[in-house]
Amino acid sequence: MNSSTAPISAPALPWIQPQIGIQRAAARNGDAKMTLEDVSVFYGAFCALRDVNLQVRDRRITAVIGPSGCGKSTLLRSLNRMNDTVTGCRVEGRLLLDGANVYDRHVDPVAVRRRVGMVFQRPNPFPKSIYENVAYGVRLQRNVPKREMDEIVERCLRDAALWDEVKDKLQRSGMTLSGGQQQRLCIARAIAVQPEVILMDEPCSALDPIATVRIEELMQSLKRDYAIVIVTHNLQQASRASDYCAMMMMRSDRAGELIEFGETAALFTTPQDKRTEDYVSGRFG
Amino acid sequence: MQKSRSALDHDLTQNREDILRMGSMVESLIHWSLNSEGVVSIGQVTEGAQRGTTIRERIEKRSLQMLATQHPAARDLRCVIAAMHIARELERSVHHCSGIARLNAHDEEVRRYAILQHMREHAMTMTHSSMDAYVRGDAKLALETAARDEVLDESRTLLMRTMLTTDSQPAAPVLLRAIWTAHNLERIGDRVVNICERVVFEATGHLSDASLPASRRWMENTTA
Amino acid sequence: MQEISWNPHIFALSFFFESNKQAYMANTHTPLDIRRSRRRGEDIATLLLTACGVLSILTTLGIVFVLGREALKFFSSPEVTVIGFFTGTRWAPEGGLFGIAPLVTATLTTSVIAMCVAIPIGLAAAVFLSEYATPRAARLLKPALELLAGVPTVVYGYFALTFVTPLLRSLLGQENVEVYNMLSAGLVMGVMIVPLVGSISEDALSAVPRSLREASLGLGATKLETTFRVVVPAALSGIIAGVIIGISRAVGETMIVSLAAGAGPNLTLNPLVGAETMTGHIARISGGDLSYESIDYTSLFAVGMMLFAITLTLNLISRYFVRRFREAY
Amino acid sequence: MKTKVRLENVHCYYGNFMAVHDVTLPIYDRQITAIIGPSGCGKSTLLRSINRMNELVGGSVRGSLWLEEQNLYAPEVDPVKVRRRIGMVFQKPNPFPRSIYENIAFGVRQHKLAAKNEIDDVVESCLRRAALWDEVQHKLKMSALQLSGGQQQRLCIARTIALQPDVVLMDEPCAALDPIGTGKIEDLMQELKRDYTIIIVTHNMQQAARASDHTVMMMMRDDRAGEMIEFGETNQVFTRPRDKRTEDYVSGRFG
Repeated sequence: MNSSTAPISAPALPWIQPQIGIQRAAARNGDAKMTLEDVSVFYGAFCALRDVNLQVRDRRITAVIGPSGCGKSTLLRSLNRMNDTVTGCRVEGRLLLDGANVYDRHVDPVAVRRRVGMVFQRPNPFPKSIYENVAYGVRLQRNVPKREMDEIVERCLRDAALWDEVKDKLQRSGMTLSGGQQQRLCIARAIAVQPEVILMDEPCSALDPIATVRIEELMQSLKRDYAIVIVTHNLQQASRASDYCAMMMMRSDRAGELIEFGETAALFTTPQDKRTEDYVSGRFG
Repeated sequence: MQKSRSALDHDLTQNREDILRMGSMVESLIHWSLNSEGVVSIGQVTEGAQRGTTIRERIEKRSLQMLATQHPAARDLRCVIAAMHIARELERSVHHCSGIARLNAHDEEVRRYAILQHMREHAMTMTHSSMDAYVRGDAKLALETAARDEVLDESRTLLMRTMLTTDSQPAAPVLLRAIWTAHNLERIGDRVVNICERVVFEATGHLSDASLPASRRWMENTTA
Repeated sequence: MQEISWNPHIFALSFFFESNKQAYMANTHTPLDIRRSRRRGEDIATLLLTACGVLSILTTLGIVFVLGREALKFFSSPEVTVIGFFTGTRWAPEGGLFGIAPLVTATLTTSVIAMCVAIPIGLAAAVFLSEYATPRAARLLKPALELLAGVPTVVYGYFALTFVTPLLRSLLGQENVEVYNMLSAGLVMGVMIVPLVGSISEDALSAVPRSLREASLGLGATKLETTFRVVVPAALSGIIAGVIIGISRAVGETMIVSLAAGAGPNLTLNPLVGAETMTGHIARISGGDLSYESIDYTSLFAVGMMLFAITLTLNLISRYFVRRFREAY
Repeated sequence: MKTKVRLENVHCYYGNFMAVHDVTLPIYDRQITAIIGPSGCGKSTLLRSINRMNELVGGSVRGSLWLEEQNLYAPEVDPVKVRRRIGMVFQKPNPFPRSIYENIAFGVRQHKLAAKNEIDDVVESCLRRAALWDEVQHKLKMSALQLSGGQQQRLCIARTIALQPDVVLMDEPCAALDPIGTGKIEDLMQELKRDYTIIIVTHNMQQAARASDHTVMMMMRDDRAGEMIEFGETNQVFTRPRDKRTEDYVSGRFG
């Protein structure tokens, strides 16, 4: 439905120019947005992730599942170079965003993070007002007149399905919201800078089922515009909310590896790998 | 934000539509397989039977995926289970119809038996109202529908008795075909009873033999 | 262990233990009486802790009481009027002039100078330590900073007098800078307070959860933007608390000012001349030979009371800020 | 089934605010009872009122709670002893920053539950019952904080049962664990229920459905007090809920 005449993969909202660093390429729904080719991640001498080959498809939800310590979060955080902030972390292999290597020497990690946003496990709104939380990322990039900023804030909060709940208290601290609302605020904040990919690191693990379903529904509506990668411990969540699913496992040398990748329904009904089968059916070790 | 679980709801609706599709197919197949006026093509009925199987497989596959990925509970879970059972019953009905068509495609004599035509009409209305009950989740209507199966049972007995005791006994092939046709129609009625049981199960969560008057009374009390 | 066999009391106990071991192995519950019984240890501890709490309150009250009583004596003596105390421009007990203003301005001047040094340097050090320094650098730097806090103030005083003052005089001209001047004292006092402001601010900055930094970085902020738009505001209440404690320290500091700032009350805001601060005055006069009944003696308590009032005000302001800017994360 | 804990018209308050309204509920002996419901419906408050843990944060209770024949809120009852008979496992694994061995031995010594020379045996038997012995038997002196999350949580359970409680309360014990850790805790609960009465608060509906025998469904009323809207056997609650709100909740449809 998105013809080749639409050159920009995220909706062309007026307030932000295409980012520096890597040029955006034409994309269609379901095309590979990010491609990982033999990606390995090391912390010092320790290999946390070995030879991952994976495609993150545009406007689809890709879930990453696997037991604790299998390198799911490491994988996720390598996608937007968040691992750079960890000393001694090194990435090998090629990690392509629209065909350009994210780990190329002249690529600015800050620019990568603007295109690949992130939502964390625990809701972490800034200790600022709800309004300022959303405005923060936009202000980093350019000065926005008050009225325009109002529009951006409203739009992002609407997109994050939070507007109706907070429209009367935008000046209240983001910390006064409930856990689920905080997480949606974090999502609003992430989409305010108009990323192309949104990474979510167990976004619902601290939330109750109601808030969880809200976030899942939100993901479904966000996937119209963004590629989403979600790491989750909750197999039910992975199975009902994702389009593609990557199963990871820890090898005997404690490095994480990808053991199966495919469409979610197939992975949950007819897994190809015995370990995946055991894991999704709840029979572990 | 009232639309939570849209994926599950979507699949449940698809299942429901497929069941209704099969239901109306069964209805028209009953009609065509024993049509007293027109000449029915076996090919058409067989093709219908194949389509029934296809739809049933589709429903089963979808239900399996729902169970694996959507984790339905409570009524949703019952909906999925019921859909699988009902699809299976409808598929059997379709095959009964193709059996009837095969028996009578070239024999107008049997088709003209009034009692068979009566059974045919009855099986059609039963199928129809079982689908009504399914759509509305109406346990009461389901129980009423199941109760009407007795008519088919009695009709078949009546047919056997009259055919075997009458002076102008038809030729053996006709006799056998008529009896087999009645048998098939009676089986369709049993399938409808099973469907109705599943409708009651879906609506109330209780599963018991709807053809037994005792359980019927008990259930009428509990569902009222 | 020999005694156990004949001590019937211990024998009974060991029997009790034995039955409990059985309970563990057999997975059976021993019924436990849940009714209240005295626990003497608990009571004693509660009493002791309460006593300590009460003692600290009593000490404060005692100090306030003594200060107040003596200050009251001062204010009730015929030579003194309350209005004169606050509005008078000269402090000359020997001349019967008790205007607090010269002492207050000197205290304020030195403190302001000190804070002008301590706040930027302390904050910068804190930001560096918590945000930029590699773990190795932090390991080296923090002890160095803390060492600065361990230097006795008298050493600072001599440092001011024998190093900073000559330096200032050579820089700004002998005729402009007096031998005893508030600038030198204030600067050195600032250096003394740097570790205090720095380490409290550093604690506050480090307490900001990593998740907030990552949230900001994840939105495409640079490290500098993250530090100053997210981390520092989030730690603001702690930083302000550190600054206010630093000011209190500056206001209360005695040794440096009495050595380097001069020994005569002087109503001026010019930092290049000498003046005596409240603390410096108290130290100088109380070191002298005063009769307990003299007005000079009681005047010290009035000055002390004033000092106490300033510090208290600062503490209250600090509490207000801490609450006002508390950003719970 | 014997009733181990009985709640009769229990109301829980924080100051004037009523957090739980009128819960009457039997907790059956050697069964697992799950409490489910949305955030803020008073699940944890109710759980904590059972071992008088809510008193520590200024909570109070109206109504009566019975452990067998003993009223837990009778004036002569010592809350500290109540907490020994009704142990608790928390959402986040919270082992003491000491060795694995010490984590268990600590409470045993504190309450003089075993002689000195028997503590080794007690530690072993508790670790065995918490299905942790095989994994840690060679590193009992290691700090408990070095264990994985799931192991820490099992250690906390071992620590709790070392005090020989009658009832074990669990407040979302698996919220911080991955499916493997969760599976192990659930297996452990099935083991423990032979000897203990277990009450678990959980947000994970699948967990409540597969691991518990009875389920309590709670909901917040308009005045923000939580109330119990359904109690029954788990099978019934998850396949044929009586209350419409329970049906919506367990099938994942929330308003």
